[in-house]
Amino acid sequence: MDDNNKRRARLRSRVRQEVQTEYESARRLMEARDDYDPVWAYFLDLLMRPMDRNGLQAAVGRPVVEHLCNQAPYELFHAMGVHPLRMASGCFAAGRLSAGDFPVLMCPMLKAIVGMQRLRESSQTAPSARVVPTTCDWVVQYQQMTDADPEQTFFMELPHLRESERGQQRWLEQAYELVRFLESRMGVKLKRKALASSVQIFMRAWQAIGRLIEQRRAGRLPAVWFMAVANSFMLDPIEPWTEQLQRVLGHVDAHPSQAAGKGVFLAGSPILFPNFKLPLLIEAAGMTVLGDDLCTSERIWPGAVCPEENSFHGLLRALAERYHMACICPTFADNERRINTILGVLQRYPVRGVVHHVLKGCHPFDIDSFRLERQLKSAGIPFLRIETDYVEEDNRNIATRLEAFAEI
Amino acid sequence: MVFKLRLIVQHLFFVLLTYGGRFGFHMGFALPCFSCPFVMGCGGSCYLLSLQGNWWGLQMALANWGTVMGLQALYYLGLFVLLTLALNKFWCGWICPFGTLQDWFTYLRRRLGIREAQLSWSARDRLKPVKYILLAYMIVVPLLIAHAGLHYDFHLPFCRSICPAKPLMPLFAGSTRHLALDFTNTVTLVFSILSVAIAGGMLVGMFFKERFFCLFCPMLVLIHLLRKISPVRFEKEVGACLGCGNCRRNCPMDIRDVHEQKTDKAVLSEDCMLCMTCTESCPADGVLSVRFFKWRLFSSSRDYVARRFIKPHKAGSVKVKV
Amino acid sequence: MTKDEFVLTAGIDLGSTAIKVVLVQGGRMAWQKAVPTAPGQAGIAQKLIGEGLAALGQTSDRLTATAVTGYGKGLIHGAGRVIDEVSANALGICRLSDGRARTVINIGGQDVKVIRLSATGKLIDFKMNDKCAAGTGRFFEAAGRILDTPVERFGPMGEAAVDPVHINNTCAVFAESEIVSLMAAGVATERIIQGLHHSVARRVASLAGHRDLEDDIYLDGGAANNRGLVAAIEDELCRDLHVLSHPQFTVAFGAASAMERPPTY
Amino acid sequence: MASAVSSWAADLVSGDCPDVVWITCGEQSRRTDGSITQHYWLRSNSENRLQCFPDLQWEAYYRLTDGDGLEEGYSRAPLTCSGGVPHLEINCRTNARLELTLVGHCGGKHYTAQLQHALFGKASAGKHAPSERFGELPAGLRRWNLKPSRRNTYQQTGDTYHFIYHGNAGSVESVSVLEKGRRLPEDLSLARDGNLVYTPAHDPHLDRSSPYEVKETVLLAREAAEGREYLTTFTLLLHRSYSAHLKRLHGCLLFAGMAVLAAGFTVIFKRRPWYR
Repeated sequence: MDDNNKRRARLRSRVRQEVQTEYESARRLMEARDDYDPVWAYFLDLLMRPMDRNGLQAAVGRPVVEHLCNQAPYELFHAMGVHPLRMASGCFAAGRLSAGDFPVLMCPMLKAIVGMQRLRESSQTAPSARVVPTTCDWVVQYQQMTDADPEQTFFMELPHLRESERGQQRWLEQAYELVRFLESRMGVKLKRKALASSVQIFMRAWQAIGRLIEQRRAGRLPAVWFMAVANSFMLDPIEPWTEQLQRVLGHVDAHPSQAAGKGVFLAGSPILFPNFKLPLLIEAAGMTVLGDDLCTSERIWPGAVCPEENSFHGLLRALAERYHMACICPTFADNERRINTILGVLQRYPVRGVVHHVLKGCHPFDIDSFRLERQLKSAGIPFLRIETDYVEEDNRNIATRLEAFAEI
Repeated sequence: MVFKLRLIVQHLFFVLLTYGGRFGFHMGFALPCFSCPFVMGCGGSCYLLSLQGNWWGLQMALANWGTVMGLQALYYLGLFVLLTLALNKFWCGWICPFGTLQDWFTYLRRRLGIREAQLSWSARDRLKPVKYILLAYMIVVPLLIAHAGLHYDFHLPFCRSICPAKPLMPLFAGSTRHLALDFTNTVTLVFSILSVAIAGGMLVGMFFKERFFCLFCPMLVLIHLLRKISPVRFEKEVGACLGCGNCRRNCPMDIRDVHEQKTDKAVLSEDCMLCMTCTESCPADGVLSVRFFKWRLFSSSRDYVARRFIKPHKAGSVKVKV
Repeated sequence: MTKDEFVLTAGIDLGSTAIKVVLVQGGRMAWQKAVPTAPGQAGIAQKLIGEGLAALGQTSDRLTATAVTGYGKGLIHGAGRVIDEVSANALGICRLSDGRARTVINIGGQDVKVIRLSATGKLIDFKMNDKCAAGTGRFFEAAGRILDTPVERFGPMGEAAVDPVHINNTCAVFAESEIVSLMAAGVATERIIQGLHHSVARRVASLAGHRDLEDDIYLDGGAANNRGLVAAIEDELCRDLHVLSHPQFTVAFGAASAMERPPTY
Repeated sequence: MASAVSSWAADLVSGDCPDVVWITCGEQSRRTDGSITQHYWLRSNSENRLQCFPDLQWEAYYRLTDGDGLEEGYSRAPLTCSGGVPHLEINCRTNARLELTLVGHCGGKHYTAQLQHALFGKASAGKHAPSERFGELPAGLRRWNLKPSRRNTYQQTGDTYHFIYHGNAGSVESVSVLEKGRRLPEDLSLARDGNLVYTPAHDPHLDRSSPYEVKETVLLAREAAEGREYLTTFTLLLHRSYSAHLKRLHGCLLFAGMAVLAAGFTVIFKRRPWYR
């Protein structure tokens, strides 16, 4: 038996090495850009953190709770003195650890997540809790896939019909359940005043991000840097992160980069560090991504938490509805409004096409892209669907298509 | 800040319409808001009184419509239509003193941190036709009195038996007369029992549910009838709506149409009172906008929401729609 | 147009399987040649251009400009213009078909492209197969090796075949094993070849889809020389296809003729 | 006045004179300029009809007091005879309180009939023009003087009215209250100095009718002196009480009870059973 373990240990150490190099090379790629500036260094450091969870726990100084899709309100975690770590990762090398247990044609992000999970499990203390909103069918399998301890995992049953009273009410109950779960796990009572101040803190972050999005829409900020900032969200305590964001705003105001070529809107499956393949290819093809609705980029902050009243229930209701109703994840049954964001951006900014990124095996976004394609083409907007995964082998093919798309 | 301006306007008109008469200020007898004429020295009289009134309202016999009094009735109707065309639902959200009274109860409840009593969607929809029934009641009874010989004591049916403003507003002028039960005869007794009981229930309703009476207010119907020809427009840019639901949750009247509207522009529904709370809490730029002729009075913007809901840099509770 | 008479431009298409060079004079293909890809594409291209000029009896200074396109376009530096092959294809087919083409299906070495273009040759929309190289030039090379008949003879043999055998595998790897089993079963080579054509045709038809194929459909790229394949695709698409004289050089021709038109963006 | 009116004896034998005579209100009409004209009739309780004489021995004095102060003297109103019954009409341009006094005698009986009435003229401008200005009432006239108070302009049952009897109170035989000519069982006593406090009782019939319904209650004082009999009547136009029947305590209790009931219902039922 032990040689089996030895073999597995050797595989794990090699994969850790490969993951290390993949993160390093991605970081060097970002640093090698001509518009690199020390102000971005903070975010690139953060982006390296998912590898060593202890590092993150030390930096954050709070118990870390892992979570997957971002429908679980961050403010709740923050108000209870807990730090949510987004397990999502775009590391191809980590996928090799979990490749054996999964079909070939499967969402590469989830393979990467499970891989990183196994990497972390071996070397560092296991997380004290894990919160998983039940978005798509694979995320739902997460606990069984990683045969994690069911006690530690809390599934937030996401109602897939949002504009119904039952759906909203059940999601509010899930929010109450999440509070109860975290209280029982962390032994911390959630108080109204703490929740109110957390909402304030995150609203300040939302405001700063809002200004960054405006800079990006005006073409003064390359998409890759915006995604670096977005991906580093919640990899550091929120206050220093927001302050650093203010500095970035100052930097972008001071010397903005000129938007080259055709404005494009990037939609579809999440794009995660270290795999910024598609945005880089789009940039290489002479287009600038002026806006996106990726749930790891702009869509982390879709709306604003505007509580109608100050009571505990009022705050929780505002949070539950904002994270539930404003999300455009295609796993929702009534998702007609997803195109609204795109049309909204198209009306106001020089965006002349939509590139829809689909991770191979990510069926919700794939199927949704056809509906979106029909709607956009009927509105006369050029549309290009790129179905790819975390490997580099089809770069040429994608580059050709992007260059051709730039012509339309 | 729009809601600050609204608070100022509301309280200015509360004083004017409740105590204006003592200083000679009177806005006439056809106001499209609940400025209750039973308040001694009120600054203007709610049109519902003129509508039901026997001298210049529906209760006047058909014969008199040709005479001076008939002209007076048409004068009041014309004045009401003019005032409604000018300000449409602003009368409800910004001027109505009874609305301001209800808002005080809501501020009090929020200050105490008590949760609002939520109506389920079906319950809310079941309440919608009530105001039409009240309007019909208010129109039919005076006609019966005038033409079918109904006893005169049924006069002013809505005011004397339903409207909670009649018992509550005069309290601000120091008169508790309308809180008393009138044992003159059975009709006045039943009317006064109904009036006081409804006022008691409304008082609590106002405390737990924001703008509770406005759900049943027939004035909404009258103003809503003139929405097509009124210059006030409340529009939604359907293409840019994120669907985040802030407008539905923050609406005092729990209106769902603004949130659910996905096709056409006009979203001024029958219950809306143009308090613009939804427009103030909409984080998407330019989605909801209120227009008067071609001028845009106010439209939603992300910066406004940021300024409104984020307290300047000191810890403490959320700066909420106070 | 006297001015056009004397303008001589060169178009280089560095494809995945072949390097194609075209010399264009007066809007016409004056000279064209294709050689299999080999390392040092830049040198090969220059040599081919020199050969072409010699064939036309022109000197190199008459060559006003060269344009580069295709997968390897990044390898040649100092070329007049770099154009992506989809736009080049669209422009090329438009000029060669005198503006009649609305849709062009390009079966290249590694990919299959379905391109829709406007009357002026401007790109409207396009579809490409993703990573899988089924139904492309590579597929025919592999089949040729197994059937040990050169790819050039696929056309006539396919046309001659009477009742093609049904090959349901389009994947190049599995198709090989299927071909071997058919040969073992003694099926005539012609029937296997036409069966291959039909399976490729099905693959192209599914990619192209039937809805948005506007008329005057053209087929180009190296595989277009293969008459059997053209017949199979026409049969699958239930639409008639036009094939020009030198289908393999359309993209290079489009790149060369793009020199006269200012860049679009 | 279509109602039956007791007739007046043809000749002047004191026996035929009616026992009691009082003023009653006729209909009210609004002129085009907004002022109103109120008609008044004289009525008597005895069966012989009250006949107008060829030379009317009745004089009518009236005074209109409108919002801005007392009008000095009394004016004379022309008394006409229509339908065999003495009749007069007063025109009032603004909101004013009318004090009407009719004096007459028949045989040995001297009658004084008085009335106070609130008239709401809405004329656009100008004061009401007195028909004929006349100084004070004739001296020594037996009459009731109702102490004016803001509450009495709208006479209603249940209010207290303070009368002062001008005449020698000593020889007043009786003071009684009449309704439609019939004597009510109450007997009032006149104080030495002529003061009388009278509180009309609530009338269930009046309460059941409309608030504008008027019940005419006549206060009669009989006085016999030097062989003559003085009959002084004062007509009270009583409406149903405006605020006597109000019970504020019951109202407030009901109000509070409903509030508590509603609060209980809301807290228990209407606030969704959430986890917290």
